[in-house]
Amino acid sequence: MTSARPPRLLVANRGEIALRIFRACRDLGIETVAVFSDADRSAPHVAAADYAVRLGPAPASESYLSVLALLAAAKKTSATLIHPGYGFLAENAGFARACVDAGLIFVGPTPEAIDAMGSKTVSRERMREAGVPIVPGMTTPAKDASEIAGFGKRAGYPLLLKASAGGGGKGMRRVENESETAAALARASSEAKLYFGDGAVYAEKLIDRPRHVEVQVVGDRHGRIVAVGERECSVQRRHQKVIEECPSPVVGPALRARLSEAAVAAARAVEYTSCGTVEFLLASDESFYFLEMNTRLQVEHPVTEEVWGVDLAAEMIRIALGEPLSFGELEPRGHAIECRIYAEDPRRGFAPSPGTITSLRLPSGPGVRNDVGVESGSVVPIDYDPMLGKLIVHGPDRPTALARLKRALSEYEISGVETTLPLFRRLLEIPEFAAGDFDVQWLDRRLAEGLFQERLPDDQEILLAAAGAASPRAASRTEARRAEDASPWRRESRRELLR
Amino acid sequence: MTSARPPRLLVANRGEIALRIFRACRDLGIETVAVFSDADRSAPHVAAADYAVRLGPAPASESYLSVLALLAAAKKTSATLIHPGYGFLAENAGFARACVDAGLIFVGPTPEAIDAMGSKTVSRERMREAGVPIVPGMTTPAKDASEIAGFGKRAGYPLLLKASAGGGGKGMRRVENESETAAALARASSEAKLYFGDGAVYAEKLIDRPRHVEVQVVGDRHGRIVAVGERECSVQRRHQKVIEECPSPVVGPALRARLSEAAVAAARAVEYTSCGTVEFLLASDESFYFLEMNTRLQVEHPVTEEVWGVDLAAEMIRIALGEPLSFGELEPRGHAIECRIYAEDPRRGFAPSPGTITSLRLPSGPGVRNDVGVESGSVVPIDYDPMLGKLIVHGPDRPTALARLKRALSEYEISGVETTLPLFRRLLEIPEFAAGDFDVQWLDRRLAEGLFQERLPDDQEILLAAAGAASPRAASRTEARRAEDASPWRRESRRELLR
Amino acid sequence: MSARRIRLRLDTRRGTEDVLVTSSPAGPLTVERSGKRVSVTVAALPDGRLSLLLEDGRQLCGRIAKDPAGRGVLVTTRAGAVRVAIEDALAHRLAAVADADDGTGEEVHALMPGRVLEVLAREGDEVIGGAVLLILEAMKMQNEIRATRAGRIGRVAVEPGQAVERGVLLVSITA
Amino acid sequence: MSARRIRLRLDTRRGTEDVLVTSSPAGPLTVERSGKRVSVTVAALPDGRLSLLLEDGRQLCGRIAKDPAGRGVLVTTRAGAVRVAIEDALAHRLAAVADADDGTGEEVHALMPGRVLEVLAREGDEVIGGAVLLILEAMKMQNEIRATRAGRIGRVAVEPGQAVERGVLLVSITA
Repeated sequence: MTSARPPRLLVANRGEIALRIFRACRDLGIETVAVFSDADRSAPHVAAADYAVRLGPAPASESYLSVLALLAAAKKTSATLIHPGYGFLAENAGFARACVDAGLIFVGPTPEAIDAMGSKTVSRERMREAGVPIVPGMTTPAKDASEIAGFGKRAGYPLLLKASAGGGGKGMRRVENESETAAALARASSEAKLYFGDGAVYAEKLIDRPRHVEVQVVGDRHGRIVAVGERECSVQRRHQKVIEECPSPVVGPALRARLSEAAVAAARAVEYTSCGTVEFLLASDESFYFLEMNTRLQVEHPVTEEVWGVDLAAEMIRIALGEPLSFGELEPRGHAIECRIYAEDPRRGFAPSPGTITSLRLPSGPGVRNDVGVESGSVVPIDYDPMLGKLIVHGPDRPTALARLKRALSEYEISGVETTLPLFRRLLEIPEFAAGDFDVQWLDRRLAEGLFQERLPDDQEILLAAAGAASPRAASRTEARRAEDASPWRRESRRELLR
Repeated sequence: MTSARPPRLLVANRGEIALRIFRACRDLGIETVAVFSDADRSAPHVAAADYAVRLGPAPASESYLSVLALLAAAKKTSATLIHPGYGFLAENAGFARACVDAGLIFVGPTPEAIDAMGSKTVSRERMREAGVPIVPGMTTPAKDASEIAGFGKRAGYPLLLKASAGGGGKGMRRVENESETAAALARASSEAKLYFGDGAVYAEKLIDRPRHVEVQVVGDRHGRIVAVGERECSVQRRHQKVIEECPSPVVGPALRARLSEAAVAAARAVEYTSCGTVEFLLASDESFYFLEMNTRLQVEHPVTEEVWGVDLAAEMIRIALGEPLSFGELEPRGHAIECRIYAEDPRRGFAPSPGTITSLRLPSGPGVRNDVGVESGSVVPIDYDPMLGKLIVHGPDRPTALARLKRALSEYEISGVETTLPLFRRLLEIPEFAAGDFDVQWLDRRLAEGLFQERLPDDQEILLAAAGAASPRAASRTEARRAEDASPWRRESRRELLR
Repeated sequence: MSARRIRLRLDTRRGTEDVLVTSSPAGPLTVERSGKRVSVTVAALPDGRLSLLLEDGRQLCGRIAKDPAGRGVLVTTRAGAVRVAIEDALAHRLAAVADADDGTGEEVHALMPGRVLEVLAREGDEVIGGAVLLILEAMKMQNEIRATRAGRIGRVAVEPGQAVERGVLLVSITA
Repeated sequence: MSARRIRLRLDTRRGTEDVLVTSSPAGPLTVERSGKRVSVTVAALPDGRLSLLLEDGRQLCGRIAKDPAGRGVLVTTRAGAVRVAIEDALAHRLAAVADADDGTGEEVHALMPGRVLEVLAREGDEVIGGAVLLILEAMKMQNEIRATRAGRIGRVAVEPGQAVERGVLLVSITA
């Protein structure tokens, strides 16, 4: 199965996931190829790779989403493997097929599996056949609003409109009653068209205040498919995951076995290979329903790695090279929590906050893992998803993991751009979060009630401000110099000089 | 057992171990007190603490070794607990007693246990009584050279002279035959006097090319003592540990059980409480002999934490507060390796390399833990042990851990001072090290044979040099500015300004 | 050198407060706020943060930077970043410091228009880094203009009472 | 602006080698060593390291700093730090750059005695950061003296053929 040339892997992505996959390559002794847009020439993922090829200008459509540019980069550097990461082309069956046709080993599932699971309606049908419990829903995209209303009568409101070709909360609309169907359908399909280039939308029964629990599955090309525990992903803002945990605080061994069995059945239904995630809605009565399958490595895979002791990125590469799964029976140990650090401003509705990171201090010590795609001085471009990286903490149990998260957040500093760090510090003060008592709408409800207020300075902070003011020489000069040092304009002049 | 006041812990130490213990305190919600000498005012451990008290000028004898100054600091900040870390006063029974007499909770073993294990001869006697196998040796410090010669006749050469009151390789002398005894005794006792204030020296049989394997023990104040696996510490330079691993590559379950049993017996013989380490010499025939017991938390404790999933620093604090052990049956998982990063120049006989760290880039990602006591810009003083911190990697098995160590070392950069990083990169290229095939003298032998040669630049490095030369503007200007920024003199002027 | 007193205006939700900071190059800073006096010694950390030691042994550590969004400063500590509206604090205090031509001394110029209250530097003096060179009054605030490094006073280009424009040379120092 | 060629002397165990570096502000650098030509585009990373892209797509990243211990430079890459004895490389190239008084422009002075070969900067010109101002010959080496930031040429204090002493002002640039 392995091609003659020495394995060299191109990551068709950027930021922290590119670095994550490069680290797995280095552990396996595989050479790495980075790709970059003009906005990312000086980004950490380029500096970390053995090879690097420019894709095009900043816009994703002309760089990270350009299949032609990616395949040309693979050809130029004689890459033998290509890994899509997550987002961008990660769940694009066409891209997977194009890679295979170009003689590359696609590190991920087969195009067929991506296709099957890519369409919400097709995947639900496969799940129905495989006996995996699914949320009552339309099996084909809605032709018009009346079709949705008909379904609503049968399954009962509220309903949820979802983009057939999408995921991650985009193109979703809640429908409380029949009168809302028309407007909701229009909005949902236009958003779906925007994000996924496919306006098809379908309706399904909405389960109120469910938890989002997903199961990690791994399949090799020798027919072995295993489940590697679940992840709790209910803390979401507008359907976007904010904090993920492993294990889920409400899943015991029996429920874990049932969830895992369903997840493996789901994967087997599409002969799934590589890493994937089967997402379920878990109701309070421990009934669960198939939501969707992500045919990619998830952002939150590290919490599974910390608890189950596996390297999922390396596993994907081994599988792509034709090797059987590298692990036998696995035992979970301890509890892990991940915070997604976005360059978004919690005080301005989480608006993106691009700019230059003037100082970056990462936490370290026991139980702390940093998967971060930026460095001090990095410019956060406006063109892409604003995730800077992830903080992952691990401890023998959930209370210790929460205490370590509080400690790690106290060591974390990102200046120059606004981030979601203050939101995590705030969440740790909320009893419901500490008790793990939340559902997928919990964070949106609490944010609407004003969970996140900008703090007022306390006496100690005022004292620091006064001391700083009294010695501007020290504080501001280093600040001014660093800012001048790191200012894009100054670096531009240097780059200009060096081009 | 817990005192009425809120627990507040003073660490009578500096650098990475102070930060390590502060992190455990923060996880337990305990306030922290740092102490510092004039050389350490701007050190990271001071900035990390809730309280900080100046001990005195730079020399250790007037600061970190000054019992009076330490107790005064505890009094000033109403500290309730005091943790000695390692080195400095960590195995000084007098200090432990002084703390207890001052109404402080000493986070460590009882003064009696420290005393018993502090003297090599007394401890060996206790071990003999407890049935713990010991290396044939003199039971009382040698009065004179002839007494050593007598022992040599009985036990057979070669012999090893050791300081009764010391450890860590200081005050040790090899005696090949009877004619060397007088000179060796003189040298050993003067060195012992210097390091431990006690010139007493004793002789023991030297076991050739043994491995140094030590067992972690933890005892609470309710009589429970457990062993938490072994650590392989054979890679040493002049008796100083350089790299430690858990588990030992040559210890299987049966040998582990025998070692653990002996270690617990050793601890029980002195009713040991808190964390301790029982060191053994392991011969190739799997016979092992008690070497000494370290009545402190060891530098290399993190490799045990990563494999056995415990927080030893936090456990010490819980025990000191009277709580029972917080863990039940433990299972080891995977393999961990630690490198001690010293500010020493491998090209100049590992001479200390004090100075200012102009840039510090730490590795991160899966399986990487940093316990580091310095930051970019930190000044490394000449006054103390030159250890900057430790890199700890962890993986499902030893080969993966070694691959991750190679990857982490490729991400590690410390500029401004020479360090032992190049030695670790070199060791990973040596087949014997990769196979775990070494003994306590292995590294000294290989270094003597020229293991560590300064590398010549390869074509890529020459290309980088040329590019750097052609654009001095970019490289050297930031370099010059950063050096000027971080120069002690410039910061001195700022500190002067702010005093 | 005598102690310097600086008055800062702190804008809190409950209105403005005066904060009086007295600093002497040798001793600690004293900060007075609504009657309460706190004495603080300040150390600059290599990465630009400040570490404060209070008399009761408490240690505070944080980064103080101009608030890009508004007036006042952004204080970043373990608890995260918070805006502290200290008005007219940093704005005046900045006197641009130009490295002298051979990169060792420095030329100190006024960044704001103001009036020279007092001149301490005398040509030929040896000064340590941070020594106060002169007192410049701008916007009703006393501002200490300090040397950033040790050196010898070259030219003292202004005298007491003289009004100065932005950019004018105040003092030059050679290494 | 025409391409610039710089000759560097590389000291290797097998003797000295000449390394010819041709740089044009717009295009890539070409580095010639014992007959082999390599074309490289260079990007400065925020933390001062350089990232080189070779024509075959290979990427090299490292920090290049003056070697405190000896002559030449210290190159730090993934493989660690290594000494590269490029003689008279950095020593000449450095012209001290002084920030102009108001902290925006800059004054460029000679750091080494030498002779002005060619003057490209004309008073009043608008220049981008990194633009070559003049060519200074020192120790038989051509040295391009560049602007570190964009600005307008103020004074051009030297003409072709003129010998200059250490510290003398060459060109001043205002923002």
